[in-house]
Amino acid sequence: MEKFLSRTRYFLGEALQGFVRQKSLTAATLVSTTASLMVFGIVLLVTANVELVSARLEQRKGIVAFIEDGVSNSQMDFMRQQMAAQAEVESVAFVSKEEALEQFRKSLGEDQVLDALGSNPLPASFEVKLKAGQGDAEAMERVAAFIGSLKGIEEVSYGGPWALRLDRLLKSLTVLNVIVGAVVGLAVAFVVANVVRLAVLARKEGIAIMRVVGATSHFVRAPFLLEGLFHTILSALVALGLLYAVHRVFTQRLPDITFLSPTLMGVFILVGVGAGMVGTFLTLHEVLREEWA
Amino acid sequence: MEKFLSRTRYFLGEALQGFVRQKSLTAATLVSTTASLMVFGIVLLVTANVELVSARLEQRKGIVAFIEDGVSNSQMDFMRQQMAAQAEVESVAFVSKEEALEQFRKSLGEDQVLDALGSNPLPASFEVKLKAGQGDAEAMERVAAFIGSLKGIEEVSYGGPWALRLDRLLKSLTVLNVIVGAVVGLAVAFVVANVVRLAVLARKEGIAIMRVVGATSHFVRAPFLLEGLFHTILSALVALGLLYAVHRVFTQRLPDITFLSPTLMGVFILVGVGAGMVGTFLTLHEVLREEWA
Amino acid sequence: MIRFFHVTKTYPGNRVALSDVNFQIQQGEILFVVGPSGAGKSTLLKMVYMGEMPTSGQVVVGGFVSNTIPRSKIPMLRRQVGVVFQDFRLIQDRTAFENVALPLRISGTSGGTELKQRVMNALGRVGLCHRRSALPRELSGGEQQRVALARAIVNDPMVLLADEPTGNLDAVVGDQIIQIICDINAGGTATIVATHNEAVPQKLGCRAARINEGRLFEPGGGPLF
Amino acid sequence: MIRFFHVTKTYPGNRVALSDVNFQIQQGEILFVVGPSGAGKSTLLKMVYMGEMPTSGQVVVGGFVSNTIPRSKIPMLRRQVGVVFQDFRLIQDRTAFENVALPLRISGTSGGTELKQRVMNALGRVGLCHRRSALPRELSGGEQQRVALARAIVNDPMVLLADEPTGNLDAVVGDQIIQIICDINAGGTATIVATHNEAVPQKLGCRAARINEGRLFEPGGGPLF
Ligand SMILES: Nc1ncnc2c1ncn2[C@@H]1O[C@H](COP(=O)(O)OP(=O)(O)OP(=O)(O)O)[C@@H](O)[C@H]1O
Ligand SMILES: Nc1ncnc2c1ncn2[C@@H]1O[C@H](COP(=O)(O)OP(=O)(O)OP(=O)(O)O)[C@@H](O)[C@H]1O
Ligand SMILES: [Mg+2]
Ligand SMILES: [Mg+2]
Repeated sequence: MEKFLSRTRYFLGEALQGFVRQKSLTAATLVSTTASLMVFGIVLLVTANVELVSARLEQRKGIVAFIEDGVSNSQMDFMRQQMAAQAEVESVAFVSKEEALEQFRKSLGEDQVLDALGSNPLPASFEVKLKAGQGDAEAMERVAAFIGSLKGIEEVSYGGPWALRLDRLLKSLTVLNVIVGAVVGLAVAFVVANVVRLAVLARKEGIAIMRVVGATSHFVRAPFLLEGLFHTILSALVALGLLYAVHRVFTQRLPDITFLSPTLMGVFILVGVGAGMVGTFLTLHEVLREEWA
Repeated sequence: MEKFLSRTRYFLGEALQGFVRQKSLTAATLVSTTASLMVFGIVLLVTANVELVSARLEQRKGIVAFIEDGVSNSQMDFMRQQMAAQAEVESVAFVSKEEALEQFRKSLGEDQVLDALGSNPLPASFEVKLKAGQGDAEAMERVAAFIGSLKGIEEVSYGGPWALRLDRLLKSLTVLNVIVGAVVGLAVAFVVANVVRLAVLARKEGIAIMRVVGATSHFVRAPFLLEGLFHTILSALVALGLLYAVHRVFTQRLPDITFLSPTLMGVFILVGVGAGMVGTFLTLHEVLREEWA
Repeated sequence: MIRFFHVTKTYPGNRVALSDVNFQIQQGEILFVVGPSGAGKSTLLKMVYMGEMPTSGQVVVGGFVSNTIPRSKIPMLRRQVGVVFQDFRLIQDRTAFENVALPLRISGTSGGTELKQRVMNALGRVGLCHRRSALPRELSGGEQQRVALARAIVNDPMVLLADEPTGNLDAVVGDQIIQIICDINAGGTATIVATHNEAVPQKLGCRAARINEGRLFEPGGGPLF
Repeated sequence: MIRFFHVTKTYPGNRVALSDVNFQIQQGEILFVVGPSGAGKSTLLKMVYMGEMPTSGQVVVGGFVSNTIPRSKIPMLRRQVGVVFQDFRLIQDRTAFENVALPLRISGTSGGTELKQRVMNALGRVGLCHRRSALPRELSGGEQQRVALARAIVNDPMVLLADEPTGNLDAVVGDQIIQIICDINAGGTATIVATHNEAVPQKLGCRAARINEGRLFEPGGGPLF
């Protein structure tokens, strides 16, 4: 155990040394990787917020089917059964003309105007709730169309067009995420690869000597891997911090804006750190291959 | 002379060696610098074409002042003197009602309709030409306003609004050029600096030995300067070639599009090569400063 | 422990550095290889830690056989072989202490305090405890050579190879160094010392082999083994 | 040509490497500096090519004075001083030929064909013409040392410094090398040879100074000069 600790401490020390030695290089690396990651982070932030809006809409998602006047009770029961039989439907609630009027009255706050109307102009309706997870825009559209085709239904109202648009936006945002993520990942990999290459070159003779004294290639690589990891983790953290600052600035105007969900945060860190590590691995593989075998 | 040649050959050989040795690095450098330069090149290409349009417009730039009917000859002479006295004005030509009709007729191609009019509806006019170089939109506007204020002028017509818009576009394009040029320059400088840094690191001990054997810092630097120069010049040339290819693709649809003017080509090469050289110089200064004094 | 069996080494360009070399060293034995510049001494030592492989023939060191050893096993071999290189091969940006500590860090056999003790012990044997914090360039040539020896012995290797270990040392310090090598050898380490100085083995009365143009001879006999 | 005047050199950490060293060498003279490991031999040579500056006192080499020389003039001094470094200092990725050619390229005194001639001439003197295309790592230790000597003499320097130039050479080649150095010296080059081997100057009957713990003594006299 003590041995393991001492060895880890050694590798960490080695890596830190390279990290600290070439300050201007480390700074340049940090700036480039952080800048790239920020771009990605902002795209993710937009995605997170569209997702949020979409989720809220989902909660409220429901279909209201207004019933023609003078439909018989048995006909209504039949309609209700038909709706409830749809796979996507969770529940169907009946709202009578009177209840509708009462609700409307409440929402207006005891206004007198309505009483002046004499007769009740509001239709009875069914409020249809869809099952969670079945709530995507297309399913809703399908169910709404079915309900609209039932005899005795006057009109169907639902959040469809909006939800559809949002769903499409989300899909193209996902594509954008993948593209931007890939490009940013490439950039990060390239920059980190480069700093690792420099670190290796700066210790060329040292590596050759280690090899000849019996170091395995793992022993030689470990400090450089750590150094690459330092660079990427630092960049990811700084970018995340900056992103949070950007988020804070926005929330002062639009208090509803959310930060990255844990999942998106994970994606962000994965892309940043993953790309950095890939860059590190490939470079070490290239640079340490034969010359100092 | 032979000595000079042999020395130059030596430096070139040294530089080429570094250039060729690390192929993957050279390729990565070339790709990044070329990509950056292409962005700049395309902005310049747009500028060149707007400039061309503007220049053509400029050639046609002139002011036509229509004269009220019934203005006396002496009054006309006075007006003409007033116009010609303006600093920006090159020449003033008188077009009589008859000449105007004749021109109009010619432009219509011997049409009969005009004859049917009975009287000549076209006014006499002055055609005012501005001096070359005084032709910017604001000067024209000023002269036109002055002419319009003369007694006996019915109306003034000139290409003002269009020219003004174009001039503004050109100005903001110039600003854009400067900004993009600066950003691209920075990117190129950074990338080239980096490859030079790698080259120096790879020859660390060799440099120390040269120093101790009596090499001046110029002697040590020369091959690295050349290596940086190779990278930048190659990038600039490849970018220029690609730019020309892009231009050719466009001219197949819009045959009027021009390539970079010699001046803009100069700017392009200056930014690319200049930035690369600055990056090279600064890095060499940093890396070769003390350690191997 | 070490056995060369018809070993021939030809470098690119048809340069024969060793030709049909045969010898054998048991645990606790010492062999001096004496010969002029370019005779093949360093090449012979390189064969032992498998820095070069024979063009033909076979080298056996401990359980490792040159013909069959996979590349990934070479580090294991080298950890049991201490080498004083002719050009020292110290890491330039590490202190003397860290250079000597390297084999311990590589084999990972000791924790912090034990490591310190062993390194200081090795530096003490070559008389350089007080220079432990110096970088190689702050050491004189002979001091570097002694640090290299300390690194070679810090790990109690099974095999010790010393290439011209007194080339940069005056007679007094040189004799001390040879004495240290003999002590290590007496502890059971198979040892080969390459030197151009014939006086060294003569003085000690040790087994010595002469090498010339790649051929190894034991004086008073035909080719060895 | 070379004159040390009360030269003291203290390295960081209060390590006195030279203390009050005085001596003088005229054109065509040769001085052997003999002393044990760590005595200050290499430090003394470093002072001559101004790789280190005295802590106090003055070094004069040709027209260059250590106290007043501007940094930018040091390369001019070094071009007139040939040095065989104790650790050779050959550029690892250049052939022997290119390493020897380096001083000519630096001073730019000769065109292509003349350069070739002079390099081959120098390599010939140390007996290594046939190894001209070898990289340093393809040369034996002694061969590298001889390449280093070739590089030191290729430029007909005014001053030749040799630090342990026979440390890696057997008696026969070592004597040849010393002979070459003496020949160069006879041509008018002021020469200093540092070595731990007292036999070398004795055999030649040359002027020798003993150095110990930074103090220089001429045998059969008090401190030199
Ligand atoms: N990597 C190599 N490639 C080509 N030739 C080599 C290589 N290494 C050594 N040689 C040649 O092989 C011969 C023997 O070299 P080696 O280093 O074994 O000599 P040595 O006995 O150690 O000499 P020294 O006492 O000068 O160090 C020399 O002629 C040398 O030039
Ligand atoms: N750059 C330096 N920093 C600190 N101490 C140094 C430095 N260079 C040399 N020394 C010390 O100064 C002393 C003299 O060193 P020098 O290299 O001159 O010895 P030397 O006579 O050449 O010995 P050797 O025969 O072993 O090469 C030594 O104790 C050495 O450790
Ligand atoms: Mg050797
Ligand atoms: Mg020395």
